[in-house]
Amino acid sequence: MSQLHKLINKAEEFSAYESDQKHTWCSGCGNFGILNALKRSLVLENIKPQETLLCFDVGCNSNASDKIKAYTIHGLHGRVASLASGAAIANTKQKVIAMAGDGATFSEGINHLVHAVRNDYPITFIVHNNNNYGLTIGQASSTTKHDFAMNGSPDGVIPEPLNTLQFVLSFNPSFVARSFSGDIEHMTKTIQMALNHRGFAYVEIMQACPTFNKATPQEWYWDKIFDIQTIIGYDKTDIWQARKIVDSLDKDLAVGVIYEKSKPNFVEQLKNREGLGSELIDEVKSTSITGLLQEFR
Amino acid sequence: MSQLHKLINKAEEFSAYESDQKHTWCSGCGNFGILNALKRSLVLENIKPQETLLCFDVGCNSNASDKIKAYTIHGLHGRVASLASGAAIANTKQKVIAMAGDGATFSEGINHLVHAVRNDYPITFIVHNNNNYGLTIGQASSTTKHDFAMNGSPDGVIPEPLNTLQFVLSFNPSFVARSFSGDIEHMTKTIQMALNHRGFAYVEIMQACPTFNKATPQEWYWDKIFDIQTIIGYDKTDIWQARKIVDSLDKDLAVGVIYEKSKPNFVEQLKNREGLGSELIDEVKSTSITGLLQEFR
Amino acid sequence: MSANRTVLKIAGENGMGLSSVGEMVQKALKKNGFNIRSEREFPSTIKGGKACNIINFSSSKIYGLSKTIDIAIGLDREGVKDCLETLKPGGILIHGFDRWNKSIKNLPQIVESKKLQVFLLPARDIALENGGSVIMVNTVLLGFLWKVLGLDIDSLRQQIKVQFQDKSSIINVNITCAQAGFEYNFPSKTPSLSVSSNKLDSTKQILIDGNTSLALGAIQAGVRAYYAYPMSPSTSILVYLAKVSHQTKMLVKQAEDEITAAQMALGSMHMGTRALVATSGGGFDLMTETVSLSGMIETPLVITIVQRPGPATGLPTWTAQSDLDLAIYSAHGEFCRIVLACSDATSSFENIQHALNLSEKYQIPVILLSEATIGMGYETTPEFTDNTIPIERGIITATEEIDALQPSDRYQITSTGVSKRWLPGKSKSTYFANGDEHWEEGEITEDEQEAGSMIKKRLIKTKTILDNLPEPEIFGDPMEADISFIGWGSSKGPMLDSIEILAAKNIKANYLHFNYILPLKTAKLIEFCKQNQNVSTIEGNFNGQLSNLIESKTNLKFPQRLLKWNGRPFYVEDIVDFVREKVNKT
Amino acid sequence: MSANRTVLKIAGENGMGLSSVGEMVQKALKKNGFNIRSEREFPSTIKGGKACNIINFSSSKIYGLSKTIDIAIGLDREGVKDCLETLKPGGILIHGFDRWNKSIKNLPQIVESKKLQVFLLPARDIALENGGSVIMVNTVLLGFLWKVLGLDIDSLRQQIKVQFQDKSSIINVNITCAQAGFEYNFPSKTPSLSVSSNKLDSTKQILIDGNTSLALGAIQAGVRAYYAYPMSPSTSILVYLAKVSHQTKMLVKQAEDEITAAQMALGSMHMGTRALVATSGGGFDLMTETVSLSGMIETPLVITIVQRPGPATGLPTWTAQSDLDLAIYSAHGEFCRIVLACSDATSSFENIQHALNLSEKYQIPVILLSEATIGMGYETTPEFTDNTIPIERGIITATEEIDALQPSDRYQITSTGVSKRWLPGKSKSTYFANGDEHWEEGEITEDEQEAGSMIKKRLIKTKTILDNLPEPEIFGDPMEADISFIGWGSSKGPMLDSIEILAAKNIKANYLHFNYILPLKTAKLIEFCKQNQNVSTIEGNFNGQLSNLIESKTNLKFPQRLLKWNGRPFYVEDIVDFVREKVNKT
Ligand SMILES: Cc1ncc(C[n+]2csc(CCOP(=O)(O)OP(=O)(O)O)c2C)c(N)n1
Ligand SMILES: Cc1ncc(C[n+]2csc(CCOP(=O)(O)OP(=O)(O)O)c2C)c(N)n1
Ligand code: SF4
Ligand code: SF4
Ligand SMILES: [Mg+2]
Ligand SMILES: [Mg+2]
Repeated sequence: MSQLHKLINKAEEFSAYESDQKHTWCSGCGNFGILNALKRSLVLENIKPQETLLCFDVGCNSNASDKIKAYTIHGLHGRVASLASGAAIANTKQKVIAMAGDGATFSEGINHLVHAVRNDYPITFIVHNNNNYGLTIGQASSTTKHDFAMNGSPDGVIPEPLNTLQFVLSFNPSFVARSFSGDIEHMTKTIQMALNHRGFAYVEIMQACPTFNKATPQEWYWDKIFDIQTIIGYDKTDIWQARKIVDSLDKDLAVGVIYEKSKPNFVEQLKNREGLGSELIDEVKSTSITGLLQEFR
Repeated sequence: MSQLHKLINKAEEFSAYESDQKHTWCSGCGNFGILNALKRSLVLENIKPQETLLCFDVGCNSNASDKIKAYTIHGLHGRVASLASGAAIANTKQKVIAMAGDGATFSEGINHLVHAVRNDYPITFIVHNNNNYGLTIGQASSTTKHDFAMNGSPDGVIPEPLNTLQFVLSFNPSFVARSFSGDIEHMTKTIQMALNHRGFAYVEIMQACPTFNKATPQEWYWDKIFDIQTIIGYDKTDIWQARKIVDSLDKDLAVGVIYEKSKPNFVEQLKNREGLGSELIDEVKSTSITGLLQEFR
Repeated sequence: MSANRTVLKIAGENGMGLSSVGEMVQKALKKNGFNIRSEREFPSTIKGGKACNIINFSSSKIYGLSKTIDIAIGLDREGVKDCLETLKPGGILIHGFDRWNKSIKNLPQIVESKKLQVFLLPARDIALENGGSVIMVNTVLLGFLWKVLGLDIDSLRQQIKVQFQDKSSIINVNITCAQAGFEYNFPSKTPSLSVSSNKLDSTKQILIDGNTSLALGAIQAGVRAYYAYPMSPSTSILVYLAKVSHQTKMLVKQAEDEITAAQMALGSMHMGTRALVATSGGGFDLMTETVSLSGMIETPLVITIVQRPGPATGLPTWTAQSDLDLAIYSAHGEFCRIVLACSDATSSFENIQHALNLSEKYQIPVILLSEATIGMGYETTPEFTDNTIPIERGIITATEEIDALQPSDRYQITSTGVSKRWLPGKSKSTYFANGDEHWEEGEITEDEQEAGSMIKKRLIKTKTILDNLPEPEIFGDPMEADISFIGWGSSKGPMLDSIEILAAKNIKANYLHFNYILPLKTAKLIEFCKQNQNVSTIEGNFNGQLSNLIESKTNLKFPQRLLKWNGRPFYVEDIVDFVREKVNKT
Repeated sequence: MSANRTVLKIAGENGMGLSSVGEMVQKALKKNGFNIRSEREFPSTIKGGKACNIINFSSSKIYGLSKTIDIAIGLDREGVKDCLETLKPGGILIHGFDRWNKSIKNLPQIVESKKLQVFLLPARDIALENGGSVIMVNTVLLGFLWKVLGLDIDSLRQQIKVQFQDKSSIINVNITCAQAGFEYNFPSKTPSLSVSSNKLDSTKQILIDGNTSLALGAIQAGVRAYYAYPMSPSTSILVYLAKVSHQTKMLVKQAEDEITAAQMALGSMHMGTRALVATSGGGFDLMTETVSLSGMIETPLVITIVQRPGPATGLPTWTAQSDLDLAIYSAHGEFCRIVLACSDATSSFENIQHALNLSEKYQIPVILLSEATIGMGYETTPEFTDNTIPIERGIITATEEIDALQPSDRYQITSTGVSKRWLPGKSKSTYFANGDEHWEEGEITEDEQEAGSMIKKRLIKTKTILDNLPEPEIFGDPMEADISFIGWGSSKGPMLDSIEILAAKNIKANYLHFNYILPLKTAKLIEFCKQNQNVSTIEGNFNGQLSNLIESKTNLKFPQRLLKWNGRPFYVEDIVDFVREKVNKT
């Protein structure tokens, strides 16, 4: 059954996610598609609004925080990876998804990204990479093309754009995927796979921003993307293959799951909580300390 | 002439760097050797104390801040890359060197590292990587070996150690070198090369910490290091060769300049200051703004 | 109420180029010789939600904003709705939204009850008939506005030429549309609002916002490096400085985060140039550890906070005076700092220069507060002039002095708390700028005597500074007022207007304004409170942050506080209404 | 002066296992039935510089520290030098450093002028003769100490067994060395210090430091996740909680930085467990933006600051009360928070529990202050008991209530400022925890009415809390004292001791102690200041931060302040000396 067909059968579940709040994105903004794909994937995975905690950063992308009817947090700029990770490990039964822009992810909050990936906290992390700071009106981000005039950097930025996937692949991720905001079906599938990953699922969406990212408009991406599954013999568990495939930023942009490793996530590796079964949120109660006092007597 | 011979001829210059302050490192600490190599390389490069600004982070390593007689700053924990970069671009004639621990570099201040490298600010950055937080008494850092009990993580840390060089190679560095605190001569040579690099020279010293890093004592390194120049045909401008060579963390640790790229640094790329010749510190004066007022009239 | 001004509102949906219409109108009004004080309201989104420009203009000098809208242009449904709600009774609404009576609820009732004069122009038709496009509806409406205001259409024509100088192909059609709007006549009645200009010499005035003024002050004061991370409402400082960087040769760097911006600025200052950072409250939180370091190593650092309401993301595009406590008390440990606050464009231009001088002279961090309403609001003000505030750096440069330096001079214990500072590289006597507690050369110490006296040395600067800092300024007759106010920041504008308005109602009001807030000067303040019986404070925050500071530093108490914390600036009406309650005369 | 106690100093070079000697002595003294209050002094380096343990012990209860050293053990040159300098006149020095008269300058003069009783044992020889190694010199000295103190050598023997339980091979030789030291006789005179123990039942007492006490309080209160970045003097909380994590099953995570620690804690709290973070001032700077978010989304958050002197890195291993302003005023925007301060081990154990309850009940950030001297100092205190402070979470859990929830209940405007809170996943009614200003369901709003009332809703919690918070506590006779003090934090200990010491000198002193500092309770305080004429404040900072807060919130003024800012805690001598100046009786 096609994705759309499945969704038609779940119209009610889908509409449970509809919020009354008006969207505030420019027309043609890639965020519409991402939000749609997010809802689709949640519905297709049979996850109800009540079962989620969607964590938003600050940026155009995160203005969705009240545009989807679910448990949400709209946190601080750059910090969402840590906020969401802290939430997720307190209750692994609640589905925690974090949403952030490229500004948040690779500038203000890059420390959180590196260490959340390394720790393999059990969340899905979706980067809306529109190659600029949308909400503050079009400044350059780490992914902005070199030499392209932006608000606040009329001469263009000096550094070459960060190769975000090469970067993430350098610190031992367990799941790295990429998709494109123009392709809702592909995004949906990709997010679904991320939702089924045990640990930190890094999903980067190349997001069109018609208002400020004139360098790479919608068509630019359509021209360059190709499904990684079309590469015969591509082994997504091979980090060197992954590194090679993501090397170019200007042509042949692979989409799909680029790298994946199956291993226990952070929570599953906590030695002192092995076999415990309960969640941190279930354990808050007055606890005897008399046993611990022995050494101080 | 051997390094030592050259130094003997410059005994006076060397002693100009001697400070009255007592060292506070454990015996056998690798920081002694690094400080020595730093002084040697400055002397061999004919840089006088007056011509330096040595910027220290916070950690055992940075307790050298008053143990070398030069212009120094002892800043905040994790922030030294940015502090030093800001200083360097204000006066590129003063030699700016930054010193930081692995805790500072890859945890508290990892954002500064990434972007200072990307921007290619003109400083030499020396990481004292002792695989732990020395000054706060032996906690795990991002480079601590997996599963090794440390102060504050008795079960060992969950993530695999960060491959620091692989990491740095992922965001477009212009100079990446590694050396070992036991080998003063090699460190000296390496730092000398760094001092001659135009842009951001990343130098990582694998530093012995006999007090807290029991996992990899001095001998452990001696067993594993080899000079990269011994690899026939090694091309240090080839990023993929570099990536391959740094892949292992447990055996065959290459030392020397691993990757290098010749390009204009940050300051040299500032379009609005092209051909200006003066330093920012020379330009502070009351400046007419009447020309700029036109658009507001 | 708004006797001394006309208030024009231009409203529409956010994201439709409202601000360029607003700019054109203001510039043209300025050319007509009017004084202007305007504000922009818009949501923190890229598109959607209502936005507007509220332009106060007058032939006499006005300082603050009024919320009594005399005349309004609605550019679309959102705009028309907004205008209907906010226009004063009897006010004039001009618009071209022909489906308005179908799409706006309770329309007749609103118009009737407020006795509004509504003029719906067939602006679309006019624009198209004159060869224009739909977007030129705006120009048609402006042309009509010009007639209503009784202004010379030529002034609008000139401004259109300037505005579209980069798109010369559309200049003429815009001019034709404006003319057509100007000439449009309603069959029944012709509206008219008597505005008179005293033909102020507009060439000696500039129309400018506070952020740009601050940026110009920084340029004038020799700032050579600007570091920032974008954050409303401070971002336009970055954008402006970057825009003119080919003229100024200033290094303008968007950093990867606020900590970096602050650290780079501190590094640059330490090396010896003048650097600056600006942000808003949330970004400043991240800079506080660096502020503390500046306090410790006695390296100058100037940070501007353009305030918006918090906590957290709060109301990013709105205004507040709620980060005074933050500026005064944040950053761990005890050290000396100065806090000053801008009140308008001119004080932004000047205060940044004072801030840099003070920071260098006393070798301390200086926090300069501004507000969204100052930073993003426009006003006419006398043209800034060069060389009015000389640069004071307090560094040792003379060769003989340099030659005589000892390393321990750098942090020598002195009676003023200020020791000699020289730049790295300038002397053979090197020093350690040590973030750990240190002794006079900067070498680490943990000795109780040394640590105690070095900490004290840094803190007694406060006394030295207090002896040298200007007292607050009093506006109006300093004595025996019917009502008196004490305030800071943008409150000054509406206060000055209110003093005049109240005088016309036979109420004597005066106002004591703090430009320098920390350390707090108290002599004149205490005198003021002695000579006036009915003293209130006025602040754009909930807690009364300045009031509390004064209460802690003096014996004064302020049970009567005019406070506002909903993201809006003080309007003259807020003050006059408050006075009406507190003074019986009215 | 130190009439009610004996003060023993053990000094040596930093890094030589001083703290394990100190621990052994304290535990053995405790077993002898003594009350103990001790401090550790050491530099912020791994090796080098002088370090010491100063152990106050007494058969009656002691609360604070004295600096009148009665008896000292010098473990090496550094230690002997330090002891010579700091011993009281007539004090006893025990050591085994045989080259001392060659290597210490002015030795005879010092010994003579202070009339010190010095006992140089051939400790090295004794150790070697008894089959021990050089390191067992320490044990020999302890044996001799035991004789001087007139204590049963068996108590030391028992403690040696405990101390070396993991290295059983060296137990016996250590015991032999201790015995040999105990039996060593000087030809001339045998020193002796009369200490008497009232044979307190030591089993009902624990010997513990403040950080561990706080950690135990957190465990008791159901904290299930601890996040921190190492920072002196808070690090031992992390280390202890990690050490016992297999017993408690608590998730103990060293985060990559302070921002992360705070964000993860907030995330965990939001999801519904109890989490905690601790740091020192500089680390807290970085957490302030997160504190502001907690204030905005009304998600509980508890942060402990163990204070050390700043600014910047300052004196990392020393103590201060200088981050009260930071706790109260930092973090941008205005919101409600509570600040409490620990004063000793027991209050650390209790306050963390109160902090968690208050944070959850009022849905606000709570800052708990401690100090290096509390966190790292040891004291004997009655054993902590379970279930004394019930957990209060203020969350909706009952099925009927859950079923009745509406999304807009979450941030509903209420008269107390507190709205219903339920955990994500628990109800079909979802809500938006929005860091942007919002309306009752959490949806973004920029409307002036809504924004204004939501901001106010959050801020009026302060009033609700004030109505429910305990008043400060008074120690000593509450009225008509010759001298009175107001203070917070660790000042309490030496104050309680001083009240007794002063009473013996016929001076009536009393003390009002703030455990809950913000919001400030003023009724009892004002009463106290009415009933006492000679009131001073006592604070471990330069500015008098609590004094200033009180001055701002009341009509009280405190020209008389006992302030200390050199990194050292208050000693009873500091207080008694101050009183001597201020009260004529003496
Ligand atoms: C601490 C802090 N600094 C700065 C800001 C201002 N700010 C809001 S969104 C944003 C950048 C947005 O860029 P990105 O993360 O790429 O999101 P986008 O708007 O492009 O979706 C910035 C700098 C903030 N809210 N907080
Ligand atoms: C903001 C802040 N957080 C924490 C600390 C405490 N601290 C001091 S040094 C250090 C870590 C040192 O580790 P590393 O950088 O590896 O240096 P090393 O001591 O190993 O040389 C920490 C956490 C601090 N000074 N400031
Ligand atoms: S600015 Fe770009 S990212 Fe933001 S709403 Fe508009 S199109 Fe979308
Ligand atoms: S702890 Fe390690 S890094 Fe620190 S001084 Fe000792 S040996 Fe050196
Ligand atoms: Mg973006
Ligand atoms: Mg280290």
